[in-house]
Order: sequence, then structure tokens, then C-alpha cells
Amino acid sequence: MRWGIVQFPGSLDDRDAWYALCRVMGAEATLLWHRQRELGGVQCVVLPGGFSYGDYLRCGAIARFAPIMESVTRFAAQGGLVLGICNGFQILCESGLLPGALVRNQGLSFICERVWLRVENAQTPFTGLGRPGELWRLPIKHGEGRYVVSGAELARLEQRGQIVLRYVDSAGRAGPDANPNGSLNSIAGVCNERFNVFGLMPHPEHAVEKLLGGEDGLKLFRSIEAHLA
Amino acid sequence: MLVKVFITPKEEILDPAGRAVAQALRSLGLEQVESVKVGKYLVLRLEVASPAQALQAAAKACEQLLANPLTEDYRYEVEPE
Amino acid sequence: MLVKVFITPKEEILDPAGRAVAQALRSLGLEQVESVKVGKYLVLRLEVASPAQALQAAAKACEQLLANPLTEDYRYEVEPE
Amino acid sequence: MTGRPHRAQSDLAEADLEAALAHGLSAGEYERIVAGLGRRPRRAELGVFAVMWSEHCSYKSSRVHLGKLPGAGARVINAQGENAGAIDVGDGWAAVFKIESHNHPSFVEPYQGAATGVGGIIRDILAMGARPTATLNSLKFGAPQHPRTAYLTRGVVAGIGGYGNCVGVPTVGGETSFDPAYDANILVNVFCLGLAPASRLASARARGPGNPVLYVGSATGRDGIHGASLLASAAFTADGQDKRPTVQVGDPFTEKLLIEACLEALESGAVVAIQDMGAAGLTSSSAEMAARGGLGIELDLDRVPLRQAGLSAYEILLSESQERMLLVVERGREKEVAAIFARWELACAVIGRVTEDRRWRVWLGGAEVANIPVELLTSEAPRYERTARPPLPDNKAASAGRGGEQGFERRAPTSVEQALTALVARPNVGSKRWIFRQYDSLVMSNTVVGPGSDAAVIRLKGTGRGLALVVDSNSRACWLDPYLGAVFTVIEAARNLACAGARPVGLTDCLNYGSPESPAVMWQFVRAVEGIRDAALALGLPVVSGNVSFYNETAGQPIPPTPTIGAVGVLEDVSTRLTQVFKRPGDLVALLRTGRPSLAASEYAAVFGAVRPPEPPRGSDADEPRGRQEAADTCVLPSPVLAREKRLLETLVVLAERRLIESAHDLSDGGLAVAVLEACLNPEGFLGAEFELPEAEAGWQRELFGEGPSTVVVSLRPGREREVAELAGAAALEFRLAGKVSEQPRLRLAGLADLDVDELAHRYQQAVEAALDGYGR
Ligand SMILES: Nc1ncnc2c1ncn2[C@@H]1O[C@H](COP(=O)(O)OP(=O)(O)O)[C@@H](O)[C@H]1O
Ligand SMILES: [Mg+2]
Repeated sequence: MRWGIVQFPGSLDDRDAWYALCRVMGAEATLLWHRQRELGGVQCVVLPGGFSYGDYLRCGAIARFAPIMESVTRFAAQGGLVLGICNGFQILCESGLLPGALVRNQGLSFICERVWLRVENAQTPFTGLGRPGELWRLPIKHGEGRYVVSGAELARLEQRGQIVLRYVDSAGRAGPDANPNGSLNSIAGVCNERFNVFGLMPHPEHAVEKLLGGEDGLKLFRSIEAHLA
Repeated sequence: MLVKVFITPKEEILDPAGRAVAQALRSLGLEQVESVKVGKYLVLRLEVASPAQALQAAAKACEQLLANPLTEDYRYEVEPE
Repeated sequence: MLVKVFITPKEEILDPAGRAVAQALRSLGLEQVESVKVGKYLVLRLEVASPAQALQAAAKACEQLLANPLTEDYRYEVEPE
Repeated sequence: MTGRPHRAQSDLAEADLEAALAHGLSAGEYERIVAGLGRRPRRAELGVFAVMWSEHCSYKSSRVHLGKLPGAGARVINAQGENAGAIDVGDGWAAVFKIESHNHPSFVEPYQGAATGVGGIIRDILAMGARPTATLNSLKFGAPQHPRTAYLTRGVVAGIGGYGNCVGVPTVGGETSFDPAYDANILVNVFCLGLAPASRLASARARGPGNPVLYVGSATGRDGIHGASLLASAAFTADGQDKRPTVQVGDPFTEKLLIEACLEALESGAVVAIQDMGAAGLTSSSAEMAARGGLGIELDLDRVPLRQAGLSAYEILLSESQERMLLVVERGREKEVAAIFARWELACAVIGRVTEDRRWRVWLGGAEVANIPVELLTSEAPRYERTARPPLPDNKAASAGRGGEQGFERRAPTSVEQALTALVARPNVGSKRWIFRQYDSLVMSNTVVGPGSDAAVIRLKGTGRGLALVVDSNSRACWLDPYLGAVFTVIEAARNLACAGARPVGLTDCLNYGSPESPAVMWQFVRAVEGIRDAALALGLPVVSGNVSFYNETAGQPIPPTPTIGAVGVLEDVSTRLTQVFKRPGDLVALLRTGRPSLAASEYAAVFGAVRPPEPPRGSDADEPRGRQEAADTCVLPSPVLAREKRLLETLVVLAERRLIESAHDLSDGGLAVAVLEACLNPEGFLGAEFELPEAEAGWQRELFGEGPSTVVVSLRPGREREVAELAGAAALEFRLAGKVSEQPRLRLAGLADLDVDELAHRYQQAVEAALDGYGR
């Protein structure tokens, strides 16, 4: 399979995603410039972390208008797999490909640390190799990762299993102490209704090597590979 | 023509920044502060011929970019320079 | 009583947010946009008896906390609820 | 050329002595300008001299001393004449690193001051053709209870994060301390390391007369005129906070684009020379490039991208707008380079060309507003051999800034528990997690050991190698003895690298002092340079770059001498890196020492009294404030034996390389007790330790809470002690088994204490936040 990683001005973790996919996993990945309109036949599009356009107005608000996003939207409508990590998640919410929005962390400051996540739905293309209830250790690094969504929508998301990852403590319990940014229902990652678009605040691409602190992120990328195989 | 845009967090969305500011003001001795909302204030300078055109541009700008309808309310006003 | 505070980056100070927004609006087809300033908009709800008291509190709040005199200009207005 | 001669009118006016004085130049300096030009300067020229001859840009008081620092070494690549030296770190890679201060701007506006400090040092590294790969910072704030400390701390930390996180360079470490001596002058020193193929380092040397000069990056505005350069070249007055220079606002988004675009442009081979526009912006970057190449330069200011119309030449030349670089490009290839910057949506303009005439000539609106010999601005700038005189023992200047700390227990503690409980809650000792959690330490996927251990470790992709990075300072020791304190600082930095398993390979320094016009301050400065020199020579470490920050004083009160040392080490195999925490129960705990710890300049002494040398109270020389014994114990720094320190470093590296030890942590603030506690705080689950004091009879205060040089707490698998002891013995180091790691999280100190690690850890982890809490802006 071929991965495509979109580069917006201000993308930062684009090279990290590329390194994780190509160098660590040995997969094939190409970088997609924000101005281009072609996706070059990739099977999964990754919107990486960073501060697209400086995130000066609202995270992801400007990037959603980049020329390439038209193609990404079309690709998603056709069922193509789209993965948004951190800023990528924010862009997906802003462009309406995912429900909800990401606002400033409850504690008001940027947080960079490793957190525990519980796999809530292991039947998505993004988590297929996980078990339900399995714990993954991934780093977060964001200032605006508090997931919010309307009450009615939240109930639907929960009911349909669109909540894919939740912040928990090391024992797997969700709660205010294990919720780093104040997200509604401790939500860390969400799928769209068709389960082909997934956004998460934690960074799987920063958890692919033991040397750098853990490999749980590989489970996510490998799930996608397995799904497409 | 100037367009002034006022953006505030929606009532139902927790506004920790507002809460922090309120707290800080109270600890400065302003105990009269009941609550604070922290929003955004944008001033757009437009090269348009009429207030109507400015209003139209403002509407488009707010809808498409400036505010997120899920989390924010907005209003705007036009002011000749 | 409500106090509305409008804070803008000073004229000579770089406003990267304003620049980014202006550029984005133009590329959305709003070529009329000459420039944008991005500032803050705060709404303070005060438990005070008179507009004069509200004004006094607002002045203190702005001076001591809300605005950074080195980089920002501000103004405020009082509005009965 | 557009003819707008009226614009240059104010620039062309002749400037007299009075104007020169108003610009901070001396009468003698003004005469030198007139003599050098053969006429009176024009107003724009005067502004240019004022910044180029400022302390900040010209190093006029320090230059004669900095030559003493050893710059050479087997691994050093071209330290001379460029912006910074580089170190060959193996497999064809060069590491470029430098540390810089942004003290004054950060005190005026903490968020933007710190943010632009990060941006500035990143561009310095970029100017070497290296990709900025990691930053660290050294922060000194006032006492936590000082009314401005919490505001300044929050602002500085947010500014470093706000810029660093958005520009995509990880902040992997640093150091932070609080001391009333910095109440009115905080220090913000930022270190950056960049990597480049050794064969592809860039140059800042203009070449090829006729080659075009390109301006790239953000447009120029009025911000920062008389900013960093002049602000940092004068002391604050008592009402210093009302000084309102134009604040510079950083734009990390543009900087990120600038990094990518400049690296791409360098890659194209079309760039002859590159230089960042730092302090004194366009002026110093262009003049210095010309000077390095022994050439001249011509600039047409009408072509400079401006943020607002109508700037005078004076303003354009002196603006310190951020995120700008100056390039000399091979003639005929300007379009190619411009296309790269266009792709990254950055401004790029040809604004001048390299000339042969060794003159720095500038036009605006068709008028020549400056015509100055390049050397007069650069190598011929004044330099002073300022008077340096040690202060008299009772000289207030010497003890200035060392007022007692309020709000802390001044009486000697009666038990280990009492002492340790108090110490771990001190923001100087406690965890800095509240700070470094706000920094992206992971981006770029190199961070093997992030903030929270003795040194940070990043891997060198594609090589198996690693680099260890650290910044250190020790102002308490430097205040007691400016020479030994500097020696201590260098040793500590190198030791921290070795504790990570890395072999130290190079140093950079940032020398923060009061006014060089004070003989006592100058003496502190000279002694520090000598201390750094001696320690660097003894350890075989080149000093590849550095920065001097004078005038850190307010109302005549200088900060304590504060040389900050940045150090870089190499791990041949990054998988042998060590961290400071114990790894598993049952491991043995041992001490590796070069000498006995001392309470002098220790955190213990700062909290429980007796840091100051006995200074006779005013008007009476009758009673001594403290007993002689205590004074000797706490006020005289032990003299380290540098050869032994070097053997300690080497031994630690060998122990790590042979995988004989599991962890290493050196004693620093809080001494052995705190070091062992910190080693118990394994993030995967707290452990405990039981151990005995090496020399309990000498008094637990000194053994448990004494600091400096040099003790390292190591842990090792049982059965390895023979081999470790032999290696230590061969290096003539003291090796002592002291106890073992326990599963139960308790700290058991033979006969002296039995403490709950969780409880201590809680106080330790809350220390910074708790200290800042409750103190508003
Ligand atoms: N300002 C800072 N930025 C990033 N990391 C920091 C900062 N201050 C402290 N740290 C980290 O916290 C840890 C302990 O810091 P500190 O106690 O000052 O160091 P030490 O006493 O070992 O010299 C180190 O790993 C350091 O990297
Ligand atoms: Mg240390």
C-alpha cells in the first residue's frame, strides 16, 4: 500500500510520520504538498501534527481551505482512509469530516507527556489489530486538544462506537485525573460514521521505537495496513 | 471600510480562560467580578464601495472562517473609516 | 452590569495572526481584504450599582491584568444588562 | 530606483556630539567616528555606529578576554570567523551549537522576550547551514515570593513553549532556579544545537564582488529599534520597568518556513554566504558578512520589504524585526533562489550587491545615507581593557544581590527528615516538570532522553550514534568564588553528559554579568573566563561559541556572576545511554567520588543559613555573625582536582559503554539525599533505596546535603561490583557500595531516617507550581 502525508505550511510532524512509516515500518509513503490537487493514488492520507498556518486564528481553521483538502474530502467521500493526528484531527473537525471541535486545554497550557489510552472500538480500520479495552501508551503534545461536541451528537457517537480511543489511567480507568485536557467523556480519538476517517490527539508516529520510549503507535499503523491488505 | 467582528465562546462550552481571568481579577481586589468571557476581536479593513458590500463580505468571512459555529457565537458591525 | 473590553495589537507591533487571517480571507475570494488585526474581546459581568463603578473597575482590570501596555491598545465600554 | 529624496532627509542630517551621547556613545567614541570617516557622521550613520559599537554587538569590554578560551580541538571544524564553531560528531556529521541570552527583553516582556530569544538562537544555528535540531534553556528568576516572579516565570515558560512548539524544534532540557539575587534581572539563556553534513556547513563570509545580496523572510517594521542591542548594553534604572522600548513580536510560523526555505536554498548550491539578522538587524548582518570576506557591500533600502510605508533609513537599518536572513547568492542564480522562497511563501528581494571597495554603502530614495569603511564598523570598533579589581571583603558590591531569603526556615534542622522534607519542596530542588511539560520535547523523532534526567540525549538518525546535551550554571558558587565557580560549572556540565553515558566533546558559554564598568564586576568576569579556560583545557574541551551579557543590574545592584555553560557529548552507540533513575529492585547502589562533598554554595546552606561569608555588620567589627567552623564549611569552595574529574568522566563513559551500570546521577542541588530520592522516581513506578552514609561520623549535614565536586550515584546489577570497583580503582576514584534499590518505595538511611518516597515525591513534584501559586502578576 502507499501512504500520503500532507504537508501544510507549518506542519511539523510530517517528517516524523514519514520516518515512522518508511524507515521504521518499511512502508511506502509520499509527501503531498498542500497546493497540489492530486493525491497520487495513495490508499491512506495522513494529516500530520503541527501548527498549520501558525494556527493563529483557530487550530486547523485555515488549513481546511488548502487546495489539497478538496481532494482529501473527495477521497473520504469515496471511502478512502484518512487519518488526522493532532493538528490533523483539528483540521478534520474544522472541515466537517469529523464531528465536534477541539478547543483550548482545560488547564490552559500546552501539555507534552505520555498518556494511557483505552481502545474502545477495535473494529475500525485504525484499531483492528487491537483488542477492545486494550491500553496503548502514546504521547500527546498540544495546547488545544479538548474535544467538545453537542450533547445529542455525543450520545450518537457513543452509541455507534465512533469513540475509538479514550484517555485513561494506567489501570484503564477513565476519570478527571486521567483526562489531560478536559475532553468530553475523556475522548481522545473519534471516527466518522462510515469509519473511514479517524482523528486523534495523541501521536502514534512518536511511539514506534523502543529507543524513543515505546512502540504502541505501530499497532495503529499496522491496523491500517492490515485493513487494506 | 472597517468591519469589527466579535467572537465569544458559546454559553454551553466551558470557558476556562474566562474563569481564570475572573479569578485573577478577584484576587486583584475586584470582587465585583461575577464572570468573564474571553473571546476574539477582529478588525478587518476592506476596500469596498459601500457598507452593504462590507456587510456581505463580513458575513462570508465569519461563516467560512472566522468563527466555528459549534463552539462560538459572533456578531459584526461595519464602520466607515 | 456588563463591561466589554476590546484589545488590539498596537499599530507598530507585528500581528502574525492578523496577517495569516488576511491572507486566508483573500484566498477564500475576499480580495477586498486589505488588512486584519486579531485582538481579544472580553465580556465582564460585574456586580456593581452604577456605570461609574463599572467604569472604575474596568479601568483597573485593563491596566493591571487584561492588556499588555507594551504590545496592546485597549478600550472598554459599559452596558447595563 | 524610486525618487523619494525627502524620505532620507532626517537620515542625512549631520549628527553632533550631543546626539552621539544620547545614543549611548562616549565622547571618545564620537571622536573616533569623526576621525575614521574624516567627517561628521550623518544621523543614520550615527545610529549604525551606536548599535555596532554597543557592548552587545561589539563585545568591546569582553573581547580582549575571550581570546583566552581554547577554541581548538581535534574534532573542531572551522571555529574561526564564523557565527559559531562546529564539532565533528562522527559519521560525517557536524554539530553546531551556541547559547545566547535574552535577559533584558524577557524582563521587559517575558512572553515575547523569551519567544524571540528562542527564534534568535535558532536562526544563528541556521546561518551555519545546519538544521536546528534541539534547544535547551537556562532560566534564573527572582525569589518565588517576589511580586513579579510568578508573572515572569509563567510568561517566559509560555514564550519558550509558544515559539519552540510552533517552530518544530524540540526543547529537550534546561535548568531553572529561583534566587532573590535575580528579582530585578532575570536571566533567559537559550541553547540550540543544529546538525549538518560536515562537508556542507555554510559560511557567513561574503564572496565574489558583484554577487547579489538577498533579503529573505519577514518584512521590516519599526519593532525593536533600539531593542536587543541597546537595551542589553545598559543597566536598568530603578524605574526600569517603565522603560518602554518597542517590543519585538516573534512569528514562529514564519521561522519554520524560513528554516525549510533556507536549507533548501543552501542545498541548491547557489548560496555563497548566509547570515541571520539578529541584534542590529540588517546593519550588522551586512557589515559582518562584508568584513569576513574582506569586501564591501552596497544596499538599496528602497528594495527592502517593509511592513509599513515611510520608514527612514535609520529605522530600516536599526530595526530588529524577527525572522529575517541575509544571503549572498551566486550572480545569475537569484531567480532560482527566489523561486524556493516563493514556494514557501516568504518575501525575497535583491537589495544590494557585494563590492570590492571595503565600504558599507547604503542608499534610500536615491540618496546615499551611509558610506562607512567596513572595518570601522567591525574589527575597528572600540575595545576596552577595563579595570578589574577584586572587591574588598566588606565591599557591599561584592555581596550585592545576596540578601537573605525570606519565608524559609533559617534555623538548622534537627533531623534528616526535617531537612529533606523542606528541601524537596524548594522550587530549586523540586521537579521542573511543570515547566518542561509545556514544551514539545518529541518533535523530530530524535529524543531518546528528554527533560527530567541529568542530560538530554538525542539520536543521530541513520548512524546509531547519540548526542547528549546539557546547560548548567551555578551562581551561588560563582558568587563565593568567581573563578572556582566557573570551574565548577564546566565540571558539572561535563559530568552531567558523562552521567548520560556520553563523552563530552565541546562547550559553549553565555556569560551573564553586571556592568563591565564596575571593576568588581569586571574582575568577576575575568576570573570566570580564566576558570572556564582552565577547566576546559584540563578536560580537553574546546569552547566553540559563546555570548556575553553585561549590564544585568538594576539601580546599581548587579546579579551574581552567572556563567552558563552548554555542553555536548557523543555516544558512539546511543543504546548505551543512561538515565538517572534506578531500574529494578535488588540492584546495588554505589557512589563514585572524586572528593568529599561540601556545603559551600549548597542549597542546604541557602535554606538553613550560612551561605554568606562572615561579613562584619556595619559600624561594628566586634561580633562575628556566625561561628568560624560553620563559615569554613559553607563558605569556602573546595578546589577540585581537574585531572581526577577528567578520570571520573572517562570512567563513567566506559561503565556505560560496557553496560556495567544501570543508572547514574550526579549530586547537585540538595546533595546525596535528593539525588537518591530522584533516582527512586522511575516514571514506570517509584522504587525505594536503603543505604548507608559513607562517612557518617563527619556529620550527616555535609554527607547528605553537601554538593559539588563530584559524587555520582550509580546503580548496578549484583555481581558487577568487582568489575566496576576495578575500573574505578584504576582511575584512582573512590568507589563505595552504599546500599541497594528496594521494591518498597521507602528511603531508608541507616539509622537516620525511614521516609515514604511517595510523600516526598508529591512535595518534590509540586514544588515549582506551589511556589508560584498565590503570587499574582
Ligand atoms: N527550563 C527548563 N526547560 C526544560 N527542561 C528543564 C528546565 N528546567 C529544568 N529542566 C529539566 O529538569 C531536570 C532537572 O533540572 P535541574 O534540577 O535544574 O537540573 P540539575 O540540577 O540536574 O542541573 C533536567 O532534566 C532538566 O532538563
Ligand atoms: Mg545533574
